[in-house]
Amino acid sequence: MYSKETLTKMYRTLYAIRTFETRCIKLYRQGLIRGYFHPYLGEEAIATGVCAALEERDYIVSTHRGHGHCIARGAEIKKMLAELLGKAAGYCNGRGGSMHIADFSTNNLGANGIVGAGIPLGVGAALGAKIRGEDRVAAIFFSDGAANNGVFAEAMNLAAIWDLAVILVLENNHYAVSTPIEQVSRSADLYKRGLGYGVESFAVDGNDILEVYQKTAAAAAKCRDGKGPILMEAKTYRHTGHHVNDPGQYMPKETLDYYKSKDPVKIGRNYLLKEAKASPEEVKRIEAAVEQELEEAVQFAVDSPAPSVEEFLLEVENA
Amino acid sequence: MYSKETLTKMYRTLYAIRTFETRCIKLYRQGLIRGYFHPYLGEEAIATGVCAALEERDYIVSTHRGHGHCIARGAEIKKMLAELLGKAAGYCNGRGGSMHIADFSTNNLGANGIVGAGIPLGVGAALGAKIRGEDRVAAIFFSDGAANNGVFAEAMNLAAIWDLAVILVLENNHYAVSTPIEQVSRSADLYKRGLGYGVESFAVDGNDILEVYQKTAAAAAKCRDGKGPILMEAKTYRHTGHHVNDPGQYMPKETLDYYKSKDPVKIGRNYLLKEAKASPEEVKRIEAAVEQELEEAVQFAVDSPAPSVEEFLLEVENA
Amino acid sequence: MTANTKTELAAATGRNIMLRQALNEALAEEMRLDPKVFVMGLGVAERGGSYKVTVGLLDEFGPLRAIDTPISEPSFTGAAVGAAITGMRPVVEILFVDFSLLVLDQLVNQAAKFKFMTGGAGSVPMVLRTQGGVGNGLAAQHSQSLEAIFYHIPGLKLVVPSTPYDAKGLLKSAIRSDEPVVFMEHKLLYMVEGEVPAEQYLVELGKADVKRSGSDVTLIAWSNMIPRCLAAAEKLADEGIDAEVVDPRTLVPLDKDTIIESAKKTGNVVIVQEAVRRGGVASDIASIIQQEAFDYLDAPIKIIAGKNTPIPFNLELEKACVPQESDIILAVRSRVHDKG
Amino acid sequence: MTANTKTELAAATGRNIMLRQALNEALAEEMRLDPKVFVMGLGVAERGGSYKVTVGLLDEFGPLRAIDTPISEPSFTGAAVGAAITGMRPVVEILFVDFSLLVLDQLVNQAAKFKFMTGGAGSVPMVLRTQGGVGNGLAAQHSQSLEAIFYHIPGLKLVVPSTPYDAKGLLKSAIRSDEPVVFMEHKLLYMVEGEVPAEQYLVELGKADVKRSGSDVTLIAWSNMIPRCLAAAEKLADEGIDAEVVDPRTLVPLDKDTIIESAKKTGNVVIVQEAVRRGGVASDIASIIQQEAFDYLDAPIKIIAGKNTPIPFNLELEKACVPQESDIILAVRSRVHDKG
Ligand SMILES: Cc1ncc(C[n+]2csc(CCOP(=O)(O)OP(=O)(O)O)c2C)c(N)n1
Ligand SMILES: Cc1ncc(C[n+]2csc(CCOP(=O)(O)OP(=O)(O)O)c2C)c(N)n1
Ligand SMILES: [Mg+2]
Ligand SMILES: [Mg+2]
Repeated sequence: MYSKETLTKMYRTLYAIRTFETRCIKLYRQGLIRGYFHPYLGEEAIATGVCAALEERDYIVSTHRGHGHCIARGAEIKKMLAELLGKAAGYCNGRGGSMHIADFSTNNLGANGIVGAGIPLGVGAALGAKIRGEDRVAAIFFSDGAANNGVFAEAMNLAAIWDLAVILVLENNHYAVSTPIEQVSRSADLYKRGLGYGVESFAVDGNDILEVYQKTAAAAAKCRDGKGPILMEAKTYRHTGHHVNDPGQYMPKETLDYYKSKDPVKIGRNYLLKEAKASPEEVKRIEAAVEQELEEAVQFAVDSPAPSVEEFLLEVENA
Repeated sequence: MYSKETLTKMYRTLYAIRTFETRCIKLYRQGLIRGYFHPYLGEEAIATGVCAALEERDYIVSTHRGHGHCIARGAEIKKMLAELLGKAAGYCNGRGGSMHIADFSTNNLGANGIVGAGIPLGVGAALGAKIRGEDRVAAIFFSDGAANNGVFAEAMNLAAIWDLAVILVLENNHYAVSTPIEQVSRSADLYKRGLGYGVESFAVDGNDILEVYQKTAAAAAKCRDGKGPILMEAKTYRHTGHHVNDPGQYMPKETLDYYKSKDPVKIGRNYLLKEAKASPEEVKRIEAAVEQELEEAVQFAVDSPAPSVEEFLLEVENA
Repeated sequence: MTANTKTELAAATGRNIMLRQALNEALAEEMRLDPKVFVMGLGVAERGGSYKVTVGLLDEFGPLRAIDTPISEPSFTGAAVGAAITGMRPVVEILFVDFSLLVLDQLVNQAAKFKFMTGGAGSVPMVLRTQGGVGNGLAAQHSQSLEAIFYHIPGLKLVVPSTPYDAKGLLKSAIRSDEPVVFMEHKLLYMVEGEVPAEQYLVELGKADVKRSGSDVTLIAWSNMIPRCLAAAEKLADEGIDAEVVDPRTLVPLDKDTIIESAKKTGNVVIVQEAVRRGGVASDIASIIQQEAFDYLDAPIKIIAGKNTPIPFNLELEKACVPQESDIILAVRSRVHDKG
Repeated sequence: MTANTKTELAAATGRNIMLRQALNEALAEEMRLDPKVFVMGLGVAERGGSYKVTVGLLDEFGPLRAIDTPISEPSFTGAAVGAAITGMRPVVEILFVDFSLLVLDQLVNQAAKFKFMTGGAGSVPMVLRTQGGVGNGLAAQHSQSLEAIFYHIPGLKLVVPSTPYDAKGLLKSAIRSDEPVVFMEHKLLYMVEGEVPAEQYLVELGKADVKRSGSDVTLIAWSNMIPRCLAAAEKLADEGIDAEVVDPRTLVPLDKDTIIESAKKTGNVVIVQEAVRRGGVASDIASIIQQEAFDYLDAPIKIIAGKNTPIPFNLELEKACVPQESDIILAVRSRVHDKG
């Protein structure tokens, strides 16, 4: 049984990610956001469930599809938006953009523009914690495509031989851009790759917030016991193409419909209504609050100043 | 049942590798061979058994511990020795040395100084054959240490998704230099890593020439049927340290003794004597012939001229 | 038939196509001519490539010669090397030159050295197509100019085309080369149009092209800095400064003769490079010129290059990091003043 | 306390140790001072390193701070980056610089850019120790000099010590640096002995050292080319040619002032580099000098460098590929003749 508070918090996050991405796509179409933008739409339950099961002191490592991880970890929406708009008030002073947001205040070690490159970074964070004798778990997010980068196997093995507190969260959304996982792996059950390395590995329904939460909580407990690493494959599907400008025509309609019928946000709302007996009005209030914070953040980002070119050049000279 | 001819041929190869390495170590001590030298002593049955089961048109990819693979594939001993001595008559005109011998006349695509780097090369050779519609298998030799290079997992997966005629021959001699496999893998049964990638994988006794031969023959047949790739882990042990100057004190005496009691050359000799009913005299004649060829090759290599520095510099200028 | 500017113009039939189409034609033509040629990379087959360079190759040549790969750059590049060693002519695409940092073992330790290490017995006729430079807000891991890395490696050829005509003719020559070639495209040039003759032609590797001849100053540049130099040269002409613009087109082999000749003629050299100044190719070209044309130089060779920083996301900051037309104009002006 | 040649001599207590021991002392001292410092790499713990640089660290600091790794260079380098981001100070060993080509994504795309990409919020205080250069018959994949690659990357510092004294003081400064540092050792220098004071000291990054002062010609070199230049300088002295030998000690940051000053003084510069000529650091230094000291140069800057080829196995061929003492002497002689 979950407390109403827990389910409320989770739903708030699910809804925050959903509305953030939806709103940002509008901003992108308006030309206010430039460069790369990989929406997390349809995968919200993974970041939300995983992060809800972690402690503040734990680390997460994100990906190029990283807004959801940021928000679930508690990032400030307005600093995220400011970054996406390339403003000085953004998480990276406008220097990183969507693919490079990191938030050390929430131990989010950052997104990455190189698919798979974050996996060893997270293993190193866990290694450092072990050396310092600190009880910290590192949850490393990555997707099916990254599982074909050799560092996945290498880094998982490092975590295994050093018994590191690492949760490898494989967000299997079944595509790397337009390439279906079936075309680049004999088995779409990527968790099986962990078994040969002696790593406890399993799959979960990535659209079910509570299943993700439970399995992550159990995995984190094992990691704190020195029984890590753990490979958790969360099955999911994108609601959009790979990036904002990808119509995603290669995604079969029936599959997309199936996953949309299992919309993680809807599922989360139902848990709140049924399990926690929240009233529709309560849910509306939560949603309204999220939307208001988002609009304020958009205003903040739009109004806030761009970084100074002069200061930048000065800094480069003195580097 | 094996024909006497087959068992004779195999024993000849086992003995040729054994005497080649032993003799070269002497030459190394005399300062006639310089640079790196990684003896294949104790692993002779793997190269011999695998290559005996392949067709001439098949490819092999070798390693830094590659003399055995060369010889088993039918390389000319005198060109190998000339190369080890850095002479112009060597396989690489004295430019490659022990770690870079390739022999295209036997479809041996070469040794490699970068551990693991040969694995994708072999996969590419098999890919090319498939594109050309040729029936060729690529047998890729590598050892336990290389299985921790990410290209092992990546390249095995490429071979799997493209159903390539590749036999991954993992020579598990239990060490990467002085690092025991148990220290860098939770399971010493490295073949298990193939299972998660949907690759048929198994282990064999790498010191038993006939087991290696049989399993390779079956694997090659499957590959020719389009049922590749196959991961074959051959368990073995070095009789020496990692290289000529490594006393290998870290190798436990009892383990070393155990494997020496399963000496692949002795086992091969027994097969020849018992299975093929060869007489001790016949065996002696085989050995004498091998030794004579080796001594002639040594003479050839010692007497043959060094490459011309002038010609080399001229070539570099015009490159 | 190999070509230079004059024959280019002669050959040109008024047919204007985009650089990415020129590359596509080069690939299709070579694949028709030689069954050993095949392409592989991320999304090159079904998607036709992220920049549409390989569109249609899957349909015409089938899945064995237009191969989509997993995100396993080191290994599919290594597989290309292995295929090349055994007689194929692979054209591998590495989506961004930033990702080529994943494949340098296979490219530098294997491909570039294989022929040498095997005493000339082996060869690696492969092309690694990749794409670099600053785009529009792609940030630090998708905007690098890394030609200097390949330039330093014996055994690699390096092509850096600036026009559709050059791109097509050079890619065809690269595919026919028996040594590994790194073919560096620029993300901002794919949709640039230029004249490309209908009939087949080659552009020889190692021949520079004087894109504009002039007498006062020599501008040396390549890839996306060429259009900027040409635009700057036109503006400078209005001020009475006559700039020559030399495009090496291939950095390895480098056409030193054409470069030195121009330097001796004008006595005044400005090298324009998008990559960061420190350790860039411009420095090497400058070191060659000062050695070969020392007594002809009226002033030190000037290098205009990218700033010494990763590329920022913000568009204004990004712009400030790489040479713009105005930077070139200012530099040449001050240079001509220094002289007089 | 930071040091230069004078204080070096002052500090030196007649204690001669090998360069590898000097490095070992630097590591042990910094590990004692700062629990965040740890070493990892192939065989660095139980074996004490293939070149014995990390001997004894496992015994003193235990398996959590002296870590043996699998042959997974990309990932243990990436793990070092991740540890550094979260507060540790890793010292990673990549056995040969040739293998560093496996880790450039983690080093260049991650470590070098992380601070910048995060708007200064993050930092990566790590040292990547590696080892390069020609040895004795180690052939093409174990003999490269690749400093030019790191030199070109904004965000990386680059150290190339030539003496035990410098090696120790520079490694300690590198470990204390808050930015990633590539520390390039030379395989032929590990057993070279030199004076190293017993008390602790630092050598600041970015300060060149004039290893020999002279008036006729400036020799600029680093790493294993320094002993050769010094030996050549002694022979040249007998002929009445007084050579100055400048050792930048760190290529990033580069002490341009000391280099330019010496160039202006002698008007005659020879740069000696083991790496291949094309695209090497020597070219960049030459391009800087011709820019900053144009009017002081009596002759073009001469570069003596490695031949444009992979390194062959045969010892005579190998020798012919990299600058020898005699090559330096000949070059300087002809240069001084050119002048007079
Ligand atoms: C090493 C590397 N190769 C290629 C790319 C280009 N790229 C960006 S995102 C992407 C797809 C990644 O697929 P996956 O890992 O499944 O993540 P998803 O987009 O599904 O979240 C690719 C190929 C890259 N950024 N890095
Ligand atoms: C990528 C890489 N890392 C490190 C080395 C140094 N090295 C040479 S041989 C060797 C051990 C290889 O172990 P394994 O793969 O088990 O082969 P074996 O020596 O047992 O035949 C190492 C670490 C190398 N050559 N390449
Ligand atoms: Mg995916
Ligand atoms: Mg081994």
